[in-house]
Amino acid sequence: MHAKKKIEIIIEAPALNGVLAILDRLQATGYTVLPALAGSGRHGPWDEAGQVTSAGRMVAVLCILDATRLDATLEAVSAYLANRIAIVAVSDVQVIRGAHF
Amino acid sequence: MHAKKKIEIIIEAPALNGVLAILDRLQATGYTVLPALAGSGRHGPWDEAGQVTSAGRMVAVLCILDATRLDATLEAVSAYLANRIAIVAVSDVQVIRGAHF
Amino acid sequence: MHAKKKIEIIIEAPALNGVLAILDRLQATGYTVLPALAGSGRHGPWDEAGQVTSAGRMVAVLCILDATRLDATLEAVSAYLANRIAIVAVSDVQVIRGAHF
Amino acid sequence: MGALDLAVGNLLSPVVLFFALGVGAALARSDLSFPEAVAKALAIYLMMAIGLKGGVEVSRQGLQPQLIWTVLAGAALSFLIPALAYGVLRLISRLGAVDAAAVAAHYGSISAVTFAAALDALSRAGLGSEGYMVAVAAVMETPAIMAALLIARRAAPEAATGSVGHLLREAGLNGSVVVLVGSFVVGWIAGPAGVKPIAPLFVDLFRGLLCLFLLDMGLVAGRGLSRARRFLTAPLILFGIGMPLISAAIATAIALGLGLSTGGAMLFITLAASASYIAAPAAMRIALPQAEPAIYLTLSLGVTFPFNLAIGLPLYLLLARSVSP
Amino acid sequence: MGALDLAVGNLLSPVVLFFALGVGAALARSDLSFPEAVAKALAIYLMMAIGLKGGVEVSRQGLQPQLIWTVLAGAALSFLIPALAYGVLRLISRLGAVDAAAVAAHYGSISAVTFAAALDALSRAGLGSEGYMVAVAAVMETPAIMAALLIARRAAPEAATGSVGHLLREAGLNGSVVVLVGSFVVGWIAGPAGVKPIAPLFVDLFRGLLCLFLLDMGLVAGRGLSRARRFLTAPLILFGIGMPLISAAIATAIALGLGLSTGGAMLFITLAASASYIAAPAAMRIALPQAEPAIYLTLSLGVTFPFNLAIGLPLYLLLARSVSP
Amino acid sequence: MGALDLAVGNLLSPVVLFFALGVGAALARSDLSFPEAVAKALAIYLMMAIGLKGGVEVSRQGLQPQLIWTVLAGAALSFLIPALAYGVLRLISRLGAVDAAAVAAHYGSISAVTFAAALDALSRAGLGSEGYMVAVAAVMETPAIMAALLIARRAAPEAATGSVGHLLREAGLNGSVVVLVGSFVVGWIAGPAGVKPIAPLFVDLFRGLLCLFLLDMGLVAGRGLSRARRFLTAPLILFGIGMPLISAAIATAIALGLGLSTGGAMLFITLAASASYIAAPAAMRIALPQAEPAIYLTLSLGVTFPFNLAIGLPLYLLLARSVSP
Ligand SMILES: Nc1ncnc2c1ncn2[C@@H]1O[C@H](COP(=O)(O)O)[C@@H](O)[C@H]1O
Ligand SMILES: Nc1ncnc2c1ncn2[C@@H]1O[C@H](COP(=O)(O)O)[C@@H](O)[C@H]1O
Ligand SMILES: Nc1ncnc2c1ncn2[C@@H]1O[C@H](COP(=O)(O)O)[C@@H](O)[C@H]1O
Ligand code: NA
Ligand code: NA
Ligand code: NA
Repeated sequence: MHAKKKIEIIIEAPALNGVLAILDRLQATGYTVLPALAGSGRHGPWDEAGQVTSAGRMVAVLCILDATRLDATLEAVSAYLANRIAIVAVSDVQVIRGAHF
Repeated sequence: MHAKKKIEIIIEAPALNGVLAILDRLQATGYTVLPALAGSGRHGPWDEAGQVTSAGRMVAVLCILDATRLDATLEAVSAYLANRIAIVAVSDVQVIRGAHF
Repeated sequence: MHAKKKIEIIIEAPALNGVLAILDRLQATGYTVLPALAGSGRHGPWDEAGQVTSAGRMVAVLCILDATRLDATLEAVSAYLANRIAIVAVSDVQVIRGAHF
Repeated sequence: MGALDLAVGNLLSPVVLFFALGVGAALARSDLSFPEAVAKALAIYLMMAIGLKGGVEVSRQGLQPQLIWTVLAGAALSFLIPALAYGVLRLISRLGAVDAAAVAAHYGSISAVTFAAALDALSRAGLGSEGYMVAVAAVMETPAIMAALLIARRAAPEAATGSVGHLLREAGLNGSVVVLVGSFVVGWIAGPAGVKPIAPLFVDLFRGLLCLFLLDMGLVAGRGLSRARRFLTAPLILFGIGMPLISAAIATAIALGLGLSTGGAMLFITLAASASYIAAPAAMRIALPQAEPAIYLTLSLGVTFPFNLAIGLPLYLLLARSVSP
Repeated sequence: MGALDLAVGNLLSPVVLFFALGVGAALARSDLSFPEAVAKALAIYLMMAIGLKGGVEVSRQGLQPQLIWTVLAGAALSFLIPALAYGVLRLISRLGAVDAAAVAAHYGSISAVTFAAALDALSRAGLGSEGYMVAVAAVMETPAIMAALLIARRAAPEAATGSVGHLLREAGLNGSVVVLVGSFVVGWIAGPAGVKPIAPLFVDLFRGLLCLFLLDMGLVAGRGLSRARRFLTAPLILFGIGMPLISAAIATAIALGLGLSTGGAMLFITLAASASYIAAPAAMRIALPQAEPAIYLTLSLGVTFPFNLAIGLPLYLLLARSVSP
Repeated sequence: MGALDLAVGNLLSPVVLFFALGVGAALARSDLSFPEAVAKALAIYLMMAIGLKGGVEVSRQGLQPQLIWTVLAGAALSFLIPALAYGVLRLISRLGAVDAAAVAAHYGSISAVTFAAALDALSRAGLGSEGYMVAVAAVMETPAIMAALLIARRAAPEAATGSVGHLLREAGLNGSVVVLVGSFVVGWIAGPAGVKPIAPLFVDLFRGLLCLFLLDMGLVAGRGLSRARRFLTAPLILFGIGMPLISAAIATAIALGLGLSTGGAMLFITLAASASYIAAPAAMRIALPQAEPAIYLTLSLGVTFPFNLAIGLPLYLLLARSVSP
């Protein structure tokens, strides 16, 4: 197994395309977007049922990448997220088939 | 980056509000709820397609918090979950913008 | 709390049943399947809106298990995934109620 | 129509056939599945259609004096059936107190889809009914849940969590009750003329969309059955078929006393005989978490619902005929 | 019909009653919720139905010379209302420049569901309208967003992100605009005969499905209100009710100049008076991320939308009558 | 109607126009998207409507002796077309054996939505058809998948995973086959009188909901096209248009032999010419995981489906006319 980094970004839906564009630009080897149902934070609670538009909902982006690419990616993402509603967490993972990342 | 703890709770949907009420009461800085599609455990398998009500489905709660709040949170959550269908896992994460947590 | 391993498998939907059958066969104590909305990888981008069938979408399988079962599980899963579209990541977690796993 | 015609006509109605298709597909392990979001929306639609229909009827018929008695009788029935069901279960099965109380809650409460299927059966028979039966249905959802909680409190004090007041509030504001009662009031206020422009959706499509919903219910019931077979002991299956008959018998007597029309009596009997599979399961997971959900869900959805749909409805219509003026 | 009849008839229409039911359920904290996927599909359906209707009208009426003037007037109105709204907000409320600009965008843009409700109100009043009003609606979605961005750029240069060109492209290809315009063209090409086989869905069910959608809108608006109450200061509530009236007054004058029919004038006034709650919020999150979304969403969906639905529509119909030939 | 009238009438039908709208929106990169859950429910609805229609016809017409021959011919065609398609692909394109076999499976199997569009085209032309064509459609879904797997086994033994038996079971219990056949049986049992109360949903709304579904199909096809353009070499595009024509020619000859009515022949030809995009892709991901999904999905959904919809259907009607009594 190969040690990699996992970035989790929880972000408001309208800014998703912006984040993905950054990952694409940095040639991240891949990412997956997961839906969220509800949540709460400094901006108060939200939930899917309270939405008539997706502008207020969050999605989670999961990106597994090599540690060597971590800093550049976080830097670019942080800059974009400056004023946006988002949280970013990084953790350690081991992958099989390391050549994919 | 700042070291934090991530709690993941997989819980039956009817008990979700109870868990969130606890997190709100303990003033967790935030949490996000993710949907699940299917699963299996000691109570046997379930899946979304086999539901006419949400009583039998699971959701995942994700809560990133400071290590100093971890024990109190886990204690309160465990007490509530005593007889309920749920699993709880904790892991280490690094966050950017640590002031949020 | 008890140290366990968490396997995350992101896999194309048509192969999900195959993976779950392996987990069932190995008597994994449990797993949960989460939906994904979109993603990108070596096979190019995909998203839920671009699907008329679930053949092209991904789902995430989450399985928390004891370290003693990790190798056997990964081996069986890797063999099945050989030619399939999938990524597998493993990380450390702590669980409460360790008897469940 | 004689009894046999009724029974056969019911079995061959698209509503029952699509339910059977769903059960069959699930038991054959087909991958057919109905998206949960659409099923949920269909359930809301059915409540709206039922509520509107009742409200329009009431705006046409005016408030009848039986209304208040029928509502009270329904509430009492919903509160008392669980005690009976609990007694029967403890007598004939090996269920523990908590599981028995949880099951009992389901049989006191009602199934709105069974109610909808009863309306469909009445249409086929060309019968109308008292519009306020919708209000009776709404009122019968909750008392059974309270009763079961009280039973569990006595029998296994440590198992019951959550306060009765809290639960009462939750169950009373339950989505399906709110839509049912709300649409009833909308129909009442808007009246026949106001509802006419929305009749193509809420009247003309009712039976077709009921078929769609029952296909999904069949899939869910079939899947539940094949997964939870091991919980279905002979005494429990007996209970799942016998209990609706007991409730139906009691309700028939009450309907006679209330002087309901044939249609109204049939709906009242159906409500008593039907078992909840939405409101009660959710409430039980909160109030009695130790109770095994597979037991009550499988009994209610896998045994009693199909029984009521296929055999109960024509039977209840016969019972209703026998006691109505 | 006199003004009072109109107002009461509107308040008692199922469309308004179901919206009220949704708001009430949300404020009472019922767990009722409408699946997001179905709400999204319903929104697409409503756009298709509106577009087709307009297109078929145009294919019947031929292209009228007013079309071009009405479209231009709509675009100008959408572009100018934000400046006015921004001024009013800065004058009467304590909103900062960025928040005020973001709110202003919503009031220049339009709400397609308010437009749909206006069509429903016209049906009830037995009035037709110019088919091309659909094109006017589509055209009015975007200019307000540009205007607000330009305002924010001047007032708080550091807050505005993203290029105007990029945003213009996004907003112009916004799903609802595409469906509205696309269906308009389909209706135009296919004509009355071509659209007839699909009329059972797009014509007969329109008002019923609008009720379903408004139940959901009520739930969402009610939930938003109870969560974001603290943002709703008295000046903002005043703005949420006063601004549509100001816009309506301006639009009434323009409608007079354009010589629109009663129905057409009513739709034009409604468009001006309505506030966006889909296109504008998404655009603001991208272009002005610092603006607090709870403010503009709550104002638009929680104050202005209910006001327009319950009180605005009959008022705008009266205004339209007063200026049409 | 002459050939040109037919072709133009088809191109201007709402069904085709909404598909074109979807493709256009996707290619213009609009963010318009149809919720997956609703699309899935619509697909189930379409299968139910088609199945019911066929079943009711059969209950009206009685069992005709051609039924058995047509079903057998359909199965044989589905099993044999892949061999032909595989040969053509290997001859004219550079696809490897596994990719070619996977593509071939799609062209032997059928597209239920193309079938639905063919029914719509027959309605427009005022033509009926043999009810049992629904059974033929169901029967043609699976043999092609088996055939392709056998071809791949021979050509690239290491690439084919999973047993034929397992796959046969999966494909036979495929949701769409189950709903199609099940609804066919329901329609047959219930007959015209039983189906009447649900006709407002399953008959009156069929063409409107087909438009909704085709809007979504257009979006998906357009998105697939813009993402997978690089896979679409000239020989593959040629195949995507030529193969349906070859299959149609063969089917025309068979239809002549079977003595089908014009409508029945047109449906039979359409089935042969259509390419699967639901059952086959899922089966190929399981049985031939090494095959690149973008190739077969893009060919089937992005090339052949639009071709059949826009140009194929009127052509197949002409072919059918030429061979029917
Ligand atoms: N500590 C946290 N853990 C998990 N999710 C969070 C956390 N904080 C915020 N979120 C998510 O991010 C969204 C926006 O956060 P905020 O900007 O703090 O309102 C919330 O609604 C949650 O969905
Ligand atoms: N080891 C596990 N890993 C991931 N999810 C699990 C695990 N065990 C249980 N779950 C989830 O929790 C639900 C209830 O578990 P149980 O109480 O064991 O039946 C299951 O249906 C799964 O969705
Ligand atoms: N590095 C990654 N991090 C997260 N998800 C990934 C990653 N790589 C691939 N995926 C997911 O797996 C799918 C298939 O990956 P691939 O086989 O590389 O095309 C992608 O569409 C993503 O959803
Ligand atoms: Na009952
Ligand atoms: Na406006
Ligand atoms: Na074919």
